[in-house]
Amino acid sequence: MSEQFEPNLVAFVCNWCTYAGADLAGTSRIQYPPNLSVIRVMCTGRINPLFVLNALQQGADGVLVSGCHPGDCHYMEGNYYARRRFTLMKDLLEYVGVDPKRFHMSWVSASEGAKWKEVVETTVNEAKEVGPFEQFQRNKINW
Amino acid sequence: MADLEKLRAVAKETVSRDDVKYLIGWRQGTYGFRVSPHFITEPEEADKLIFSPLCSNNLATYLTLVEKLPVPRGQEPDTRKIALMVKGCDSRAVVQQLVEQGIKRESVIIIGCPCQGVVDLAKVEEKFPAVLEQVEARWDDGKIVFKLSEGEKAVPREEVLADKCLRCRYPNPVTADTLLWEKVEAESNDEYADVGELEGKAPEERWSFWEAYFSSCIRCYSCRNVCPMCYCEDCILDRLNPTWVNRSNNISENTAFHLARAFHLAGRCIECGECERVCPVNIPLMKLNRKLTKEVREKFEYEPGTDPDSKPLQASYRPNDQENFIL
Amino acid sequence: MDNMKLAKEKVGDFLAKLGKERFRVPQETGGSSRFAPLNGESSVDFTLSNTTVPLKSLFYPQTETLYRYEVGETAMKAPGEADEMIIMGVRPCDAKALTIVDRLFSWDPKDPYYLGRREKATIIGLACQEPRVNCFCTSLGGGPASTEGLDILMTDLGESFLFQPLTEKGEKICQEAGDVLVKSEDSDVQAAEKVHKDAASKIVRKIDSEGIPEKLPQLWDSQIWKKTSEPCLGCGACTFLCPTCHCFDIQDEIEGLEGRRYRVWDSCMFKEYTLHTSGHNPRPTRRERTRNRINHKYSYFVDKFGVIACVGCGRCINLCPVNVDILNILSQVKEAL
Amino acid sequence: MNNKPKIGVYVCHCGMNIAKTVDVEAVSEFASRLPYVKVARNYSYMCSDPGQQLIKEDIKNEGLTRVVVASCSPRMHENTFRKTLAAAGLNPYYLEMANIREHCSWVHENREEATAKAKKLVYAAVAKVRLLEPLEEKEVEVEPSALIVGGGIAGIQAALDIAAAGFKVYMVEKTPSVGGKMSQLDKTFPTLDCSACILTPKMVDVASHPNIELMTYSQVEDITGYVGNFNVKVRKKARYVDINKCTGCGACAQECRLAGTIPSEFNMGLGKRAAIYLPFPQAVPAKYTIDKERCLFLTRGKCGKGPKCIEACAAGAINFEQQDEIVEFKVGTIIIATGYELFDPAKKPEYGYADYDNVITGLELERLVAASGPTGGEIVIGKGEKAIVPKEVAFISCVGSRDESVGKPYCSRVCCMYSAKLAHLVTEKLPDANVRIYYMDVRAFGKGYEEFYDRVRREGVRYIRGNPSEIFKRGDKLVIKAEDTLAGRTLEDEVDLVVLATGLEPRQDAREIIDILKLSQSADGFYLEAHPKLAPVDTATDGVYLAGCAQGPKDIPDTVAQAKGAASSALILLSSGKVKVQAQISNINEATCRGCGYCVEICPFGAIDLVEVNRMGNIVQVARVNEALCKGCGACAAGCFSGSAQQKSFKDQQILPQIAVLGAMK
Amino acid sequence: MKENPYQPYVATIEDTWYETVGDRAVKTFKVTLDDPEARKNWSHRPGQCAMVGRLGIGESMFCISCSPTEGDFLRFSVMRAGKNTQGLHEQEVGDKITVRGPYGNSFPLEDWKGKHILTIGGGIGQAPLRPIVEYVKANLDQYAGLTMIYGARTSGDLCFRNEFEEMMKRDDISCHLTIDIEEEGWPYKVGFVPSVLMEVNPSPENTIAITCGPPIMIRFVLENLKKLNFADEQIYTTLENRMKCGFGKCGRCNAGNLYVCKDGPVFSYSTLKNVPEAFA
Ligand SMILES: Cc1cc2nc3c(=O)[nH]c(=O)nc-3n(C[C@H](O)[C@H](O)[C@H](O)COP(=O)(O)OP(=O)(O)OC[C@H]3O[C@@H](n4cnc5c(N)ncnc54)[C@H](O)[C@@H]3O)c2cc1C
Ligand SMILES: Cc1cc2nc3c(=O)[nH]c(=O)nc-3n(C[C@H](O)[C@H](O)[C@H](O)COP(=O)(O)OP(=O)(O)OC[C@H]3O[C@@H](n4cnc5c(N)ncnc54)[C@H](O)[C@@H]3O)c2cc1C
Ligand code: SF4
Ligand code: SF4
Ligand code: SF4
Ligand code: SF4
Ligand code: SF4
Ligand code: SF4
Repeated sequence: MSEQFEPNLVAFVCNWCTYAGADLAGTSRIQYPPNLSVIRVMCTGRINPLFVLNALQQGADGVLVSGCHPGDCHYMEGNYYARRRFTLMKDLLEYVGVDPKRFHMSWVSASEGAKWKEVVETTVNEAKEVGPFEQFQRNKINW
Repeated sequence: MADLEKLRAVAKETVSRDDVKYLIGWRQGTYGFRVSPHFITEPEEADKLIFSPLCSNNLATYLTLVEKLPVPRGQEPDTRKIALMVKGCDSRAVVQQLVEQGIKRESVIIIGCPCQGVVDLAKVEEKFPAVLEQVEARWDDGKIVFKLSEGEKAVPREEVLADKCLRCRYPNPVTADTLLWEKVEAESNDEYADVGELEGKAPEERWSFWEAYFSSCIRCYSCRNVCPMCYCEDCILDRLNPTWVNRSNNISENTAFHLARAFHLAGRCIECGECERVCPVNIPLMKLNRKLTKEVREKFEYEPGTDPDSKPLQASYRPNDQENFIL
Repeated sequence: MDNMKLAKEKVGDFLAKLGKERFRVPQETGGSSRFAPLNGESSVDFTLSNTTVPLKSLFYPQTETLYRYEVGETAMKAPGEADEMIIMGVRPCDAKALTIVDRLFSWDPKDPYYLGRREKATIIGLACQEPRVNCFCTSLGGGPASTEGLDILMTDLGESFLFQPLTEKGEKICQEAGDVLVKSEDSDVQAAEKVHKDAASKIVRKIDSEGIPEKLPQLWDSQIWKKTSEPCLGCGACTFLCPTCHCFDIQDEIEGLEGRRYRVWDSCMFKEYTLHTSGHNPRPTRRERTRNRINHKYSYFVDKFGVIACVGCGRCINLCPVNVDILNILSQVKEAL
Repeated sequence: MNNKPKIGVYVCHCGMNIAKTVDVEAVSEFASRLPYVKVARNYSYMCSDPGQQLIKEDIKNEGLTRVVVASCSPRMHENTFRKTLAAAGLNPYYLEMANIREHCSWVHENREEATAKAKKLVYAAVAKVRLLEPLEEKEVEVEPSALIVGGGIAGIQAALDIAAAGFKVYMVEKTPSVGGKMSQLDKTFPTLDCSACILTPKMVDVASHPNIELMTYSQVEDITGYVGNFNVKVRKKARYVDINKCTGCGACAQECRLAGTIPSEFNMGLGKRAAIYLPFPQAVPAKYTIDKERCLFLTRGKCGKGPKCIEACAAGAINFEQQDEIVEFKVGTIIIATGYELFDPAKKPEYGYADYDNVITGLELERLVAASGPTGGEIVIGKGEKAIVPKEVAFISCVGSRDESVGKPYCSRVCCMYSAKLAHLVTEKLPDANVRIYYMDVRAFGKGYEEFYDRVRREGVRYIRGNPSEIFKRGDKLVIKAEDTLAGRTLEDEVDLVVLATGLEPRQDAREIIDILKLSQSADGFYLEAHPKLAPVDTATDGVYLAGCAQGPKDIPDTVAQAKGAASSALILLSSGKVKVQAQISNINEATCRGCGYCVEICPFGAIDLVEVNRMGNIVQVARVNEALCKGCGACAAGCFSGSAQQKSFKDQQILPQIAVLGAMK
Repeated sequence: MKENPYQPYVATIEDTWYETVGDRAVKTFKVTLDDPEARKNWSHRPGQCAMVGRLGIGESMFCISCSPTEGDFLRFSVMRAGKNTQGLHEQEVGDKITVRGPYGNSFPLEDWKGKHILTIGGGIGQAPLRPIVEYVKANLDQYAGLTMIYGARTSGDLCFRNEFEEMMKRDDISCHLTIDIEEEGWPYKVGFVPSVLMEVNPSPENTIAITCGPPIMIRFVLENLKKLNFADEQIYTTLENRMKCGFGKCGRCNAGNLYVCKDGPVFSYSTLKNVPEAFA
């Protein structure tokens, strides 16, 4: 059992704040675990909450959604809509028994390279804690 | 209360109008305690209309379920009004449809039936199994009286009413063009005890609870089709391009179907309970929907279908919406 | 072969003797019931009336992989042979329904998936004692103790079950069971006959199907279809859960690097079912779809296969949320000139 | 046509920046085996000329139709490579970048892990790029004119600047005269210039400038269109006076049966006017207006034997038949300068504004001290016999500012200073008077403000730190109950006059403009700027700018500065004559749209409208995107349940394959 | 046919080209089955269809638009309409697709020997008619003649245009091309197919008319054929109801009691006129 479980995580982030924040982490050579891969969209407002379900179905052990702090949205309101949507999606997932450690949302601004690292670490560590996601992953289905 | 004569008279008058296409109400079903939606175009058909504790169907569904046939060239589309009988919960569906601009207010005539609660068929059929003859029912002072061949049977309402009615806070139509009789008093409150009970369980228990149900879903789409708020012409949940949910029936696709459906109804579900009622494999869908209604009410102070001037929950926000879960 | 008897306390032994893994029995999951493998130690509850999901799901599962492949490759691998099954506690109408569906699946070309399972299954029926309000099997040549499609008919005699083997397969099972089964007395058979008769007398809903197949085509433009379909929701409850409905869709699905082509139940009540890619739909509303459902069962199928594709199980009546009642439609058809 | 896509994948070494941690060789080898990939290469610097040349050549020689560049952040070089594609004749939006530097080689050390992640990111990009669609970058022409809503100092300044640059300006002012609040002020802090003296010439310029078309007593009814091409509809309300004929002589007002009976708005109700009136002597245009709510003839159909004004008017300008007139015109840009309103002190009943005549507001005092005011500049309270000249005068600041209890948590930014100014004017006019100011803090942040505050204190105005809790009458006097928080004692202060420094608040009718232009409001209710620091005069709607107190409380210097800023933004647009439209915008599939209007509500830019379309003979409602307004945030796409709204380049069908790859590759 | 009727053959695309362009472009594929054994055993007749697909995307029904007389290959002309057809359009020479079939009945070309053959097609509806044309062309001596009427909305929507233009040069075949509306440089007829039919005015004498195209066109062509005194038995058409299996199991293709996949797709009008759903 020497092999430690390495979770596979998918993040949806906005172009203007979090993506830029993650870029800053890069330019600052801040190191963080490689388990999380980013899908870039222009605004958190674009992130359809059903993406989270889909990512879990398709093999993600956890999902992160991240964007600009309230009031900082490049499009003014996108993150406010996202906040509502993901509040509900989070509640729903938790309610059916999906561990809340598998879904996170964060505000990471373009200047918060260090925060990005923290967020990634939290997301990765929590996913490690709860192990591989099996509840409704597609490849767990015996065809 | 439930003055059938008045109801039929109003219906007659309404369908006689030139600008009315048809009226939808309820009629006794073909057997037992069943009731069926009744579409009438001729005044004489109004004589079959009923309003009783058996009338669970939310007829607002039919406002959006109409399949529009192509109108031949040169012909005008039929834009006459549709008249609809509504209970309290049904009227909330109409209001929410209005909020979403799914229907236009001037295209419907709403006939309001203040309601003392409708029965849960499962509860009734357990008490009176194997009844073939058509049974009438009425409200009588805290009791529901069934007219069976062996005589009238009165049952305390708590024993047979649908759960949604036992906690109903909107027994009176929120909006109506005509109110058929006096309003009734609402239950005091809804504490979401059913949801709370499940929330109190461990995550694994919650999952095994839902897993059993989700895996038994046959994806007949009854729940979606009956829902007055699910009026997409082309629901993304059975669309193939792009595919959100595969057609195959298994725990993965079924769960995705259920969570997506529930999510699409967040802030829109008006708790008419129809989805749960129609599910042929008895999935407690309201337990899922109500989790979100509860959160919506607690976190966003929003109650769908109660205010025609409100903005849809998922199409609005407040800058200070709570966000304690955000990192 | 002789009729046999299984004492109720020996049901466990019977299962063990024949091998638990071979059995499929009625089971409740969530809020509904269906035939499923015995799970673990649980014994069988034969008091469940007809399962929500009909027997067909064992032979013709809702989702069935036709073949698998690797993404980018062209080799296709069909699933292996079907498992042997002993299905116990089947209600006669469901078994009869199989004989109806058999005709379709063995129509040229034969369906290897369905027929493969059919061949390897033995069906032990259980005569109904308490028919439900909407059962009308007797109107369609069936009955609470009908034997069509069964290998063994089992009747509940209180303390024990009477086993009446009907086919070679059935006899083989009885032999395999060895002394778990005992020979029955003549009185048992008489008792069973009484049970059967009593049950048949409890069936109240009826329809005289005589002449319906011929009449239906003449009622093509009848108001019946408009009126009876008005409340219909266009869902799949009546068809998915009908033991004789058999329509399906074929789709591809990819997961990671593996793909499969599978079939999955489809329903003629769905609007997409006949939708042409051009947007044209030959059955544009629920009226045409309801008409097709009834016609298919009571006319087209009769034309093609000589039987009505309905066994009178009453599921579609019980489960329709808006009381679209096939008997009501049929009686209107009868009445129409 | 959807031929089989041919993808080229280019993995950049970025010198050693990527190659050190990521096995670029392995990544490009991996990429070469991915579906639809025709070529996969790695190269030291993809962004260099030879790097770009590589891509261009492959596009030409290999017939590539899609390109993935795995290198640094798209925020860095997306444009570079888009241009590369375009130069090779490929649509620039057929590009997808995989960020294997900032998101990979720079943040991970383990070569194996970093290489594995880079492969994943490349695969995801390949999965998406295959489904990208060609997009068009459009430009629209800009109508060379501007609309300015509101004729206060903000609007006036902006109008003059734009007109001076040679563009046509339409100015719409709701009241009969331009000038706004500034015209009501006596002197202005901190320099104490006479407000009318500096404002009036500008008002006159506005009216006479050949490039400015002034529409007073007018209202914007509707605005449609988008940046560069707004269609404006203005209602010119009937004045019942032909302004071409009216000479402004005022004979009519003298004859009016209601002369001297109607409280004058300009004088804050302290003076009286007739039903036909000029708001104030310097009003521009100097044309009379009939108050249709009051005029006897218009309200009752009868005015004695006949309207006397008609007789009085030698020019024959009065016309009771006049109707509202709707004018329509096109503009390229819009400036909103609708100003503010003052907090209604009756909402704080403890100050007794509604009860006592000698509790007044700052603006009322402005009118009292003004030489042109109702008292000719004399500070007297009450009338006739009862009139008194106050001796004890108290100012109370922050009335309706910084006060959560009335929902006004913000600072109004001018009250401290105008209190100081008015206190100075009182001491100047009434040297014997004792003046004190109850305050919370004194905010004197502007140029010369602190000095002015010092001067006023030196002049003997007492500053008492503490908020009065109550004001009541005792005999002829008003008693202020307050706590002096510095001295730490409560006091009861008897005075003759209390002046409430009421705060600035958004106009009650602010929604009119919001509904027309779909502007946003900030929490305080003022119009929201696009960015508080970097785009303070812009709004979410392209081509619409803010100036003055419409955006938030400010003093005249700031108002004018902002107006000039707004004018300059508008001029950039007008003088460039063209504006680029976003390419990655949303689009709605009208065949599946259910007309629920969610997207319409959600769109922060008001870019979506519901329209009725004919669907096989049936009229149905569907949403439609105005391409020039959409900024491509995609919020509608995520909020659309039926999946009908989709953002180009970020469609569901383009994102789902990315998810599939990232999910499947462990 | 294979033992497992659901399992397709693998086929390779030999050649492919676009017939028309635009949103609903039609792309023709010429394919051969990979398995030589299968190739040998495969035999189809004009009018039959096959299920063509791509693994991972799905399969759809198409008529085999070539005649066996043309050689040892299959041709499909696929109009882009949705998921599967889009997937097919992405395929190019050398790519693999799946094919199963052939399904359905066929045109009774043997019985028609000695008769004059008249095809009336519209849009992609020419695909099922093409094999007849090819077959009759190859055996022209056995038929009394061949007349073709083919139309599309615009010249860009015409399939098989080159082939038609070749045929127009022959004097033993009568060939009429038409488009709905006037276009610059269009040398042939302008007008809807049913009116061109009247213009061509074919004699019903010893003639078989076969028509295929959009439902609305078929309706008017039938009317006009009646006007031209064609008897019901002289008129044939093919139906294209939605299909999933192709061999009578999946249920959806029925028009009344006819299973289009097994009883059709070729029907004579004398059969169809009694089937109320046939022209729904
Ligand atoms: C008592 C007091 C004293 C002050 N003293 C000073 C001082 O000494 N020095 C100083 O720098 N600042 C002072 N100020 C602040 C000063 O008044 C403002 O900074 C300035 O007036 C702001 O100008 P504006 O053009 O933005 O708004 P406004 O002056 O309010 O002008 C807005 C104009 O727009 C018009 N309008 C509104 N809505 C519409 C519409 N929908 N359509 C058409 N027209 C519309 C209005 O009628 C008005 O004419 C004082 C403020 C107060 C209250
Ligand atoms: C006998 C016959 C011959 C034909 N010949 C030709 C021909 O020669 N050339 C030609 O271009 N076309 C022909 N067609 C039409 C062709 O089959 C269709 O255009 C094609 O199937 C469209 O597939 P699609 O995936 O591109 O379309 P889509 O409409 O996108 O369908 C996507 C897939 O989903 C399925 N689907 C969608 N919704 C549902 C649902 N609710 N339930 C079940 N399945 C669903 C579809 O069947 C299909 O498999 C023929 C059809 C028939 C029946
Ligand atoms: S009604 Fe029940 S079985 Fe049908 S789709 Fe809904 S949950 Fe599933
Ligand atoms: S989700 Fe269920 S309870 Fe809610 S509105 Fe729809 S049918 Fe009614
Ligand atoms: S589930 Fe969603 S997409 Fe489907 S009908 Fe309901 S709201 Fe529309
Ligand atoms: S008849 Fe009833 S069960 Fe069948 S589709 Fe209609 S509503 Fe559903
Ligand atoms: S049609 Fe109804 S009654 Fe007949 S077999 Fe099917 S479900 Fe049973
Ligand atoms: S949200 Fe979607 S369905 Fe609703 S109006 Fe907008 S595009 Fe149409």
